[in-house]
This record gives sequence, structure tokens and C-alpha cells, in this order.
Amino acid sequence: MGSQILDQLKRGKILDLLKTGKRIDGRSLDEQRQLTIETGVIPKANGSARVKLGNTEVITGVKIQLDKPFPDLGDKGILICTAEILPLADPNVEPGPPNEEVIELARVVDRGIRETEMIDLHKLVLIENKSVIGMFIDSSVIDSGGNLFDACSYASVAGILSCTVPKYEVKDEAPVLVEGVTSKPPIKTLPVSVTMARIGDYIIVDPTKDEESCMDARITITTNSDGNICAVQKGGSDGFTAEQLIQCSETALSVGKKIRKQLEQLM
Amino acid sequence: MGSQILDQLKRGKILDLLKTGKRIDGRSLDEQRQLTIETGVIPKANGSARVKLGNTEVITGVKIQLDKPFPDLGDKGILICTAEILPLADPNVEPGPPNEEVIELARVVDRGIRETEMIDLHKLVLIENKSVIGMFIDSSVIDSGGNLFDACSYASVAGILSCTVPKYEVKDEAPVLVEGVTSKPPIKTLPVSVTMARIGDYIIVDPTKDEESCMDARITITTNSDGNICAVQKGGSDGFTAEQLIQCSETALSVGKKIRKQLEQLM
Amino acid sequence: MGSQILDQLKRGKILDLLKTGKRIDGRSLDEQRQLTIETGVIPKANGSARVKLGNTEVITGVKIQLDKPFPDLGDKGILICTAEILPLADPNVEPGPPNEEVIELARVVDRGIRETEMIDLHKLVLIENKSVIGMFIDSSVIDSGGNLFDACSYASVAGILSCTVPKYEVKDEAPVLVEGVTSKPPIKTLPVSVTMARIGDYIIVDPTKDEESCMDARITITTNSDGNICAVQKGGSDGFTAEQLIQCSETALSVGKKIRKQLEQLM
Amino acid sequence: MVKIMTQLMTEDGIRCDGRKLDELRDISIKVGVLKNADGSAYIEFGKNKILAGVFGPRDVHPKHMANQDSGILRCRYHMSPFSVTERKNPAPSRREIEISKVIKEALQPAVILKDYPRTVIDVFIEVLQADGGSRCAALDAASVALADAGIPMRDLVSACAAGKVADRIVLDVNNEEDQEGQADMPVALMPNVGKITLLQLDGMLKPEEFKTCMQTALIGCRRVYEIQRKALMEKYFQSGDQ
Amino acid sequence: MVKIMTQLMTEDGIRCDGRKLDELRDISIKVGVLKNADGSAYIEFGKNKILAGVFGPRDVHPKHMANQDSGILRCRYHMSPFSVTERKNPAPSRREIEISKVIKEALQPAVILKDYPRTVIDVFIEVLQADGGSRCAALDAASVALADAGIPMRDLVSACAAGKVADRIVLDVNNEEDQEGQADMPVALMPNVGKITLLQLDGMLKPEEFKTCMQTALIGCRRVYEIQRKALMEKYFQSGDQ
Amino acid sequence: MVKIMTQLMTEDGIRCDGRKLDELRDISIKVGVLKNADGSAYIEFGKNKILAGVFGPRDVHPKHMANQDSGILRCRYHMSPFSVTERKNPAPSRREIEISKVIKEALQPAVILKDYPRTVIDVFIEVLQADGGSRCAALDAASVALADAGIPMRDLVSACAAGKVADRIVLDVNNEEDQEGQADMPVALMPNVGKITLLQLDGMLKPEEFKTCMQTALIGCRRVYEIQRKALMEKYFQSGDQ
Repeated sequence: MGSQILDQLKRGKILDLLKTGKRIDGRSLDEQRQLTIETGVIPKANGSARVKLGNTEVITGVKIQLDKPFPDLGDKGILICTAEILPLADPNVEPGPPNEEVIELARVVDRGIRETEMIDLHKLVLIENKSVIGMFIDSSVIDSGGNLFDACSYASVAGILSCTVPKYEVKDEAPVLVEGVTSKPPIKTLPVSVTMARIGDYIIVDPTKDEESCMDARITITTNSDGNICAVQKGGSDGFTAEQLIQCSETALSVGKKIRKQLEQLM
Repeated sequence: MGSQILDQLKRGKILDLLKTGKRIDGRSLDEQRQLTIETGVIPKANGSARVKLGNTEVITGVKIQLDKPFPDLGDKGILICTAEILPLADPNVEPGPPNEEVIELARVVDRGIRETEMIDLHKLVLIENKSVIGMFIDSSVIDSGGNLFDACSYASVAGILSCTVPKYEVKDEAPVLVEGVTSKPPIKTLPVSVTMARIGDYIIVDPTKDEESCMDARITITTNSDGNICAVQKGGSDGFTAEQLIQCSETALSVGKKIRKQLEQLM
Repeated sequence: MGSQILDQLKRGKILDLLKTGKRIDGRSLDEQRQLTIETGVIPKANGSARVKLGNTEVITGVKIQLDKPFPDLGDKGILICTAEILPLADPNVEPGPPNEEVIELARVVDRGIRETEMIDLHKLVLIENKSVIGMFIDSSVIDSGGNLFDACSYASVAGILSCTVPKYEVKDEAPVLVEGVTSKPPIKTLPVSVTMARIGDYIIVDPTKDEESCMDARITITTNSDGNICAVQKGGSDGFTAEQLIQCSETALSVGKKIRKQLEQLM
Repeated sequence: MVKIMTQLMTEDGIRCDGRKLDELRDISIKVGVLKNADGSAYIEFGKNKILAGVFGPRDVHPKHMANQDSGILRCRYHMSPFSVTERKNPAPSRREIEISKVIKEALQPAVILKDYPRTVIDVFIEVLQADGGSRCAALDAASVALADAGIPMRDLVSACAAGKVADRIVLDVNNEEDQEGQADMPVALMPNVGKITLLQLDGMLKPEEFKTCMQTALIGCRRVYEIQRKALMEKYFQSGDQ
Repeated sequence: MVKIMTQLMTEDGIRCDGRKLDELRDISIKVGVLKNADGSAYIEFGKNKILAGVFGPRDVHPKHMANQDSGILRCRYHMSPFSVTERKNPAPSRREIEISKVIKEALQPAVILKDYPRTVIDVFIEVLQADGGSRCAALDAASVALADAGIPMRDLVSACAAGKVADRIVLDVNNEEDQEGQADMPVALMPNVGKITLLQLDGMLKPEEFKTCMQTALIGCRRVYEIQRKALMEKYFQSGDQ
Repeated sequence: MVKIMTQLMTEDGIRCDGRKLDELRDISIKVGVLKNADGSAYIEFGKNKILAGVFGPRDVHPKHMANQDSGILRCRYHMSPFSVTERKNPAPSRREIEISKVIKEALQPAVILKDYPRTVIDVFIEVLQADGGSRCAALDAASVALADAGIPMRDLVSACAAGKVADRIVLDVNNEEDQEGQADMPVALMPNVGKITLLQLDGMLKPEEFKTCMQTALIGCRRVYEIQRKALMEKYFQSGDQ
């Protein structure tokens, strides 16, 4: 209850500032927090990245393993993105099986990478219907400071970009590892997720934890390098007008461009 | 506590009526509620049925799939009946893994069909020890108004009767689907389950939810088309005398006949 | 809270006695309770034992089954020790998945047998990388009277010693059971676990439940027939000095010798 | 495994199930179909067959989940084992958990929870047979079931998807179009308030197509709304005998 | 897999384990075998080896399960991993959960729970080695363990199965008869009250056979009762030394 | 599967990673690396990369776990899916549960819990990359994180393993030595109090070797202690800029 009153006071203050075009941390409404990306932080993984987006911090590791394709998808490799909020990242997170928030987070990150077709999954097939390469992109939030969607998405993309794929040859109908030879994963495009929150009549980019605690609704839009919109997820307990959503799609494209430039430097 | 007092009042009233040979809904003691059976309600399933037994309503779907036989049972196909009480069926049901009541329900329905040998499982074998047809008969209670045992049993039997089994040919030691050819499942007999409750010294057939809430004990007896008794399950927190149970077995046969006639119309 | 006060009183009494070199049940500090071992108590299992260590009682059954080796361990058979405290063994145990205490118990028992290399796992291989013998050694505590570690360990070792291993021949690249022929498992050494508790400055061997309830720390040391120390596990919410631990290792060897003689009679 | 590629659209813009670009599948809604639920609805939306049942406002269990200042809304979207081609495990999948969440958040703006502190409204959705657009159809049924339960609401919630198939924007994506098409965008609208309460997208749309697709879906939502209204009117203002 | 068909009965009515049609397997019961339980019993019934331990009446956890007007009875039937031919996973199977329920409901009529509101009596059963009729043997042990715990009871509960093997009704079905026979009917009786508190049947019986089978089982129950009584007498009226 | 046998030691006592018998791997500790935790530390110990975060003293949920007379300590040791060669399932394994317990019991003697009745101190450890000796490294980080959280402590806890490789006792066993060596003995020490709070052993040691191995590990613990102290000093007595 006490915290509900605090949230209301916070919302009042945030709204007052927004009326003057400002945010509590001094950013403009469509400005992202500082993004720093470091790759290769987990040398034992095939790829890895540590991303800081303001006070939010995520570590992603990529593991590459031989796998069997899914039934009916024998001409495609396997790509699985997961996400987890570690209990050390947030006083309110409890250890245990993932709740609906974490499941949504993981699925939205996964969809952004899948629907933009970032990776050419056909090129991960070793023996059709039998043997493929599986890429497991696991993100762990280690500090939770708002907008986990984008932070996990950037870390996953950066982890993939930093990845070296071991080489397999097919001998006697079985894949055999070729020691010491690796390649880059088959990248087709760079997905960029941009999350926005609506507070009152204002749409703000990359909300902090405080802003999230008093937002009305949330939207995450992922675009690809060609400027297409490929994945969208609305969240939160209220809605948007159609105009607001079209505005959001334009913001996602313009803000996404800057982020994409930063990610391109990793290629 | 309040509800316990209500249950006692209810029991008093029900017993007073039973002394005069009547039940609260006007039925005689060995009279079932109206049973309506509709099949083919889930066209995407191989078989399906919607059963209404008084205020109780169940939907059953049958799925047929290639499967491997159980170890040591390589000369038999697979038959699995499940049952679930959907949370929308009852204000007291909570979502989650099945509790002991639901497990008993599913196992009693399964046993009735299994022990009467309704389906000739040997005829579901494609390649002995390797490849068989599996029949999955899943029942969902959508309205809970008492006597779920019989309602689920009738819906399962009706679902099976409405079922079309795809045809498989064995080519090169592997089963291959023959498109567009189907057959009826190999039916040997029609199981009919009859559930009775004891309240005081009275045995009543097909109890309603109200009658169940104040019954002393319950018995479910499944018979086959030849008039054999094939499966019995006593439930509830009190017992029966031997005489009562013999009376129950006779009632199960006589009431079962009527139900069987109704089911036979589906063949 | 009440029980906490009782524990303090108990501790006071136990400590007072220890100062005079005595324990509440009259034993000396380095004296184990009476150990009785009976084998063959579960004739349907391949091996079995019932062990009483004072008021603690454990039944262990050994099952032997064909299995596939673990990946990368294709030249070794499979050995798995589990332990369970049955809810009838202790008023404080609740049915359900194992908690951290039970997991520790099972893993310490398993490690004692594994690290001493009691069984020559290479001799359990039928076809390298493909088919091996698996030994499952399951211990159930049926009466909990303190020092479950040693009781489960002795019962597991006795169960293994009492075991008859069915014979398999390899025909056409597949293992086939040879009816009526069995052998003893390939035993290399006899592990003996000795558990000690520290209460104040005193180290006592084989603590009872009462002694455990007020001990400061616990240590379990497993030695093999050659007098080597092969597995150690410290437990409890306080520590030991290095001198105390060295003393414990010597006690484990000397007390272990007597137990080993008792176990050797089962060979 | 042989895959038969369906042709998803003729050159004249006729879709694989015979519909025009802006045509909805057949929709029918029945209100008050369950006896134990406080409110309920059954929808057939194309080949979707979905039941929704509502209980509440009622006490919250476990109690620590209750909110002192407001009622809470819970939602469970569940698929029957026989609802899809391959038999589905009855335990809820991650997909079902996510859909439960987005449906809850799509209904929440419409439900007036403030008047019922410390209580819960439970919405249970069972997909008996699934087709493309099952989350939209589920929402449509759930919204009607909430109204049937007498829960005070600011508006109904009406949902419908649009998408991109064979390079054209189409209304109400069916199963084949969902699986082989280029984009699927489920949308939910509070038609009188003018708020979009659910928006998802899987696929690939140019910015201009994104707008058209959303507008197309909104037209669908408004048509669904009329069907929802009619279903409720039939029960409450005629002599409903079902 | 070669299956060896056992001949289940000779022409003279001698069964595969040498018993006559109406003969029980060997049964022995020990009372008070556990030190921590409030009451306990160990039964060997043919090759069944089963322990039962009782705790209570004691406080209920979690508390919301408590009943203000009466004590409650809980029962857990569990099989050790080594109790059957193939090693069993220690997690409770659906079969074990169902048997726990029918055993609880078979004991309940005998236990006087009214005097202990807000408490629970826990019955824990462990099948160390399983043979045909393990649920009956488990019930027999549990009922004695309840008496040993001093729980007030209206009667003991005595259980025994009958069945149909090679077209004849037999008492006390063993493992081979259970698996290859024609019917298995476990029955539990309160012998003095004359109430049947458990009745199950798997198999195929003509109506006349159903009656005979039940009567046969009841004879078995009464013989088991004598063994239960003797076991309790031995502990409580002699100088028990175990 | 071809196994390449590493030679674990040269004749001059140089180990496979170039270290001498009594040489530690490189260790670096950073204090206060997390913004949300009340205290935190990051350790690199050889190739181990481990984070520890501490919350509390705070209220206990669920409440029935609280202790009226004292605070409680909880500990979770968890490995990231990407921390080991084969991707690890994120659900906690039995190994992780056991290590969580021994770490908790190794920290407990150092933490003064009496002053915080009814509260809990939570220690969360995440192994981002695992190498030999991860439980010792985890303990080292956890102990520093507790200090960083301002929890009153009797002493730090400093941990380091010793072991037996190629018949010689070595300090600080690495991954290859752990897997192919003869013994691994993790030890934790409260250096000022002189108490050993964790001791495990897997392997085979003669009684004399057991003593030497423990003494060797203790020397390691004391060296680790200096590194822990320095890390804390750097944060608290210099102008920490991280």
C-alpha cells in the first residue's frame, strides 16, 4: 500500500516533468540511455556479450551444439533464445521457475531475432531431417534498471555477432567436428528492438524502472536493417490510440537506426 | 463452516424426500438424468463427442497417432483415456496439476474402457514390437453438475464410436499413411458405467452435485454388452453392506442396458 | 521457540556429561552405537540390506538393469546411489520432492562409494559406448535416530555385497540375458563412512538425533580398505579447527576398521 | 516429409478459403452457455471453437496476492489436448502462458476493478479447436463472458487479426495464411473508447504496410464488436431459451 | 521377448503357488516396529513386505487444510524403488495417488475423527516389496498401525482380494494370477460393523460370479481380521519383547 | 570418442597451466559491482567468473520460515547455461543444491544473525563461467559481498582448494587437474578466528597426504584473504570510481 502511494507521487512528478518535455534523468522523450556493449566476456562460450543500458545490465552467452531438427522443420537449424532475471538483479525477483513476465521477456527477445530472420537457419543444416547446428542464446539480467526487453535483445544480437561457429564435415552419414576451423554465423540482417512506454499522453523511449512502475502501457517494436517492422508486443494494463502506435512505429525506426550503427561495429 | 451447516440442512431435506421415495429433482431412485450425446463436435479430432448428463457437460476428443508399443506389450496398440475438470466448469476447481480426485476420475474412466476390452488392441498393431496405433481419448468437463464418472465415460465411449482411424501400410519396415482411407476402430463391446450414491439407507443412481455433497459413499460399476461386470470403484468416506453392493450390481446392469441402447445408435 | 529452549537445555546437559567424558547413552566419545546388518531382506531385488545403527534403521535395495553409458563415459558401467527419508521415519519429514538435506545425504553416500572405487565400473561394460550394466542402490530410512549418513552408507555397501549380478552375453551386437547364471559384483575395496559431531570442544563419533540437534558442526569421512581417506563432507552451521579435523581423520580410520571387519563378514 | 505448398491467393485476390481480402470468417457467439460460471460465452470464429467462463469478483487465494486498493484480474488461456493436429500435452506451455498474459492485459483496461478491492475476477478460456487467430477469438469470447457475469466494464474488447499474404494486406488471417503468410498482426480494440489494448506482430511489414495492416485489423475489430453486441442483446433483451 | 505362459491352475484346483482355491497366502503382522511413529505395523502377506506408520492427531500444515469441526485423515501409499521388478521412479505415480485415495476412504469409516477438530492423522505406507494384493496388505497394516497409535476406532479394517482364475473364483490373488487371470477384486471390510469400505474390480465377471467373488473375499477379510487381532493382542496383552 | 590425455605435470613439478605446486591462479575481486543488490562482488579466479549479490536483512517470505530468535541465512549457487562446455539446463541441479547448502554452512559461522530476528539474508551466486574450484571462488565472492552489504561479521571467509595431482600435493586445483587428478579438497577458513567452515574431499589420500593437503589449502585461503581485504579496502578507503 505504502508503495502504491509512492508510485502515485512518482507518477505525479514524472508527469509534471513530461509536460515540460523533460524526464527525471534529463533525457528527451525519444532518447535512449547510454548503451555500452562488450563482447567475448565469456571466453568458454561460442559467443557472448555484456550490455549496459543505463542501469540495466545483461550478460548473454551463445552455445553451439549438434542437434536434431524439429519434426517437419528438417531443413532448418535450431535457434533458441532464453532470458532470465537473476535474483541478484532485483530485490523483488525470487528464485524458481520463470513467471509470466520472464516468459514474455524471453519470447519477445526470441521473436525479434526469429521474425527478422537475422540468421539464415537453412545454412545451419548438416544432414537434412537428421542433423543440424543448434544455437542457444541465453541472456541473464544481472542488474535490473528498466527496459529489459531492449537490453536482452541487444545482448543477444551482440552475442550472436561475436559468435564463432565450429565447422562440421559429414562423414559416413554423421557429422564430424573439424578441429580449429570456425566461421561466422550466417547473418542476414540486424534486428533492433525499441521499447516505449506511455505515461498519460506522453510516449517515452527506453523507460527506466521508475518510469515503468508508473507507466500506463508499453510497446516493443523490432525492425530489421531494411527498415521493415518485424515484431511487435504491446504490454501493460492500458492501451494506445492508433495514432500513438503509428508514432511509436516511426520512433522505433528512427531510434533503431542509431542502435543498429552501434551493433554494426561488432560485425 | 457455514457450508457444512448448509450441507447438513441439505442432507436432512434430501433424506426426508428419499423416505417418501422421491429425489429433489423429481427423479425416482434408480432413474438417470437426461442424457444427450452429440458426436463430431471437434471436426479436427479423429473422433469427438459432447455429452450432457443433467447439468453435467463433457467434451471428449480422440486423437490417433503412430506410436511405439509399451515394452513387453509389443502385440498391443496403445489406448489412453484422460479426464480433466476445467476451471470454468466449477467455482471450486483451481488450475494446476491434477489432484487425487481428478486422477481417480481419469483412471476409473480408463479402466472401464480397458477392462471391458471395448477395443481390440491387437488390431492396432502395425509392426509387432515396433509400431502401433495409439488412441488418446481426452475428456474435458466443462460444466460440473455431479456424476462426472458416468458423463466422462459416456463421452469417451461416444468419442471412440465416432472415430475414424487413418489407414497405414507398412513399407520397408515403416508405417506409411494411406491418404483418404479410414476405418472404424475395432470395437468388441460397449462399456457402460453406472454410478450410484448411498445416502443413509438409500441407494440412488446418477447423483447430482447436491446429492454428492451429502452422500455417505459412492460406487461406480461398469458392465459390458454381454452383461458382465468388468470394473468397480467404491469411493466416499463411508461403506456399503454386501447386500447393498449386490443390489448396486443389479441396478448397474438394468440401468446400463438403457444407456447402451442409446450408445448403440452411434455405431 | 519452545523447542529452541529445550535444545539449549539438552545441549547444557550433554556438555556437562561430555566434560566428564561421558555421553547421554553411556557411550564413550569415540564409540559407535551397535550396528546390526541383515542382507537379503528384499528377495525380489538383486541385493538388499537392513541396517540398524542404534535407533536408526535403513533398508537398501539394489536393482541391476541394462543401461546405456553416460556420454564420454562409454568405458564405465553406471552406479547410482540414492537416499530417501521416508515420512514414517520421522515426525518432521513431509512427503514431497527431496529437500537440500536429503540431496546432501544421497550425494555423500554416493560419493563415498564412488570415490573409494568400491566397484570396478570398467567390468560392468558389455559393449563399449553402447551397453553397460547399471547398478541402482536405493536407500530408504525407515527410522530416523541420528547419523543417517553412516547408516545409509553401511546399508548401501552391505546391499552391494549381497548382490548377485545377472550374466549377459553379447550376441549380434546386443546383450542377451543368460538365465540362471549370476556372479558377484566386481568389488575392489570396502568404503567405510564415519560421521563425527563437534559439540563445544568435544568430538563425538556417531551422534544420536539428540546430539545432532545441539551439535555445532559435523564431519563425515570415508576411508577405504587400504587406509586411504577418500571422501569428506563437513556440515553444520559452525566450523572446526585444523587440529580437530586431523583428529577426526584419525578417528575415522580407527573406528572405520572395526566397521570394515563387520562388513567383510558379508563378502 | 512431403510439404504441399498451398497457393494462398489467386491473382484476383481470392484467398485459399474463398474469402475476399477484407472478409471475416464466419463468427457466431453464444452467451451464458455454462451453468456454473458467473458468466460465459462460446465462440466459433472460423474453425476456432472456444469457451470462456468468468468467476468473480470473489475472494483471492492465496491471500497474499490480493490488492488492498483494487480488484485483480487473472486470466488463463488453455488449449485442449485434442484442439490441434498433434495431441497437445495438457500442461500449460510457455506459449499459452504468454497468451494468457497478453489477453489479461488486453481485457484489463475495460474492466472496472477499483470497486472490488481484495477480490479477484478469474477468466478461464478453453480452446476446444484451434485455428488461426485463436487469441483474438478467445479475447472476443472472454470480453462477452465478462459482460455476461455482470462485471462493470468501460467498453467491450473486440479483437481481430490482419496480416500480409502473397504481398497483400488481408483481414482475419486463417491457419494456412498464418503459417505460410508473411505477417500476422492480432489487434484488440475498445471500440467506443478508441483504445488498442492488444497489438502483436510476427512477420515483416514495410512502415506503410504496418499502418494499413493495423487499420484493416481495426475495421475487423469493429465488425466483431457488432457481433458481440448482438449476442449479448439476444440473451438480455429477447427471450433467450438456450 | 519370450513370454512363458504359466499354467495358473491344475485340473484339481491347485493354484500355481500350490494353494487351494480358498486358501490365503502366509500372513504375518508385527505391531509397533517403528520408534518414531506414534503407531506402526509391518506386514508380510505372501511376498508383499509393507510398513505402515501413523502420526497424529497433530497440527495440520498447511493450516488452511484444517477442518474446524473434525480431524482429517491423510494417507500416502508409496512404493520403494526396489519393490518391483523394474526399478521404480521414487516420485509418486498416478497409480500410487489413486491407491492412496481409496485406502484413505477405506480407513475413514473406522476412524473416529470428530473428537479431534483442527488436527490431522497421517498414515504413511511404504511397500518395500510388492506382490499381488499389495493395496489390501497395505490396508491391513495401516489399520493395525492406527490401533497401535491409540487412535479411537469403530472397528478394524481388514482387507483381502478374491478373483477369477482359469474360470474359477479364488481367494487372495497372487502376482501371476493378477497379471494373467481373469479378474481381481480387492475388498476391505469392517468385520464387526459389517461394512465394506473398499471395493474395486478389474476383470470380467458374470453377475453370479460377482456375488461369489465378493463373498469369497469377505471370508478372506474375516480371516485376516483374526491375524490382525492376534498381532495386536501379542503386543498389548503379552510381554512383547520386540 | 577420442580422449586426449593431458600430461598434468612435468618432472620438475610444473603444472599443465605453467604454475608451480604452491602457486595460485590469478585472482581479481571487484566490490560493489551491482546496483540493485545491497552488497555485491565479482571474482575472477583462474577462468572462473562469478558474481555474488546479497540482499538483507529483510522480511522472510514465506513467513513460516522466519525464526523468532535469530535471522536466517539463505544461499543459492547457480550456474548460467553458458558457463560450462555443454549447455546447462537453467533449472538447479542436485549438485547446485548441495553446493548451495555447503556454501551456506561455510558462511554461517561468520555472519552475526542474532541481531536480526525474523529476517533473512539472501546470498545469490551466479557462476558465469566455471573452472575448477568454482565453489571456493563463489564463497570468496559471497563473503566479500556480505561485507559490502554491511552485514556484521565475525571474520571474512576465505576459500581455496588443494589436491593431489601426479602423486604430488598442489595448491588450487584447476579444471584439468580436478577431472584427471587424484584428489580435490575445497577448504574454507575464517582466517582470524582460525575456523575451517568448509571441507570436502573427492579422491584418494593417504593419512599423511590428507594433513599436507589441508595445510596447503589453508595457505591458499590466507593468500585469498589478503586479496579479499585489498578489494574491500579499495572500495571503502580509496576514491572508488567503479
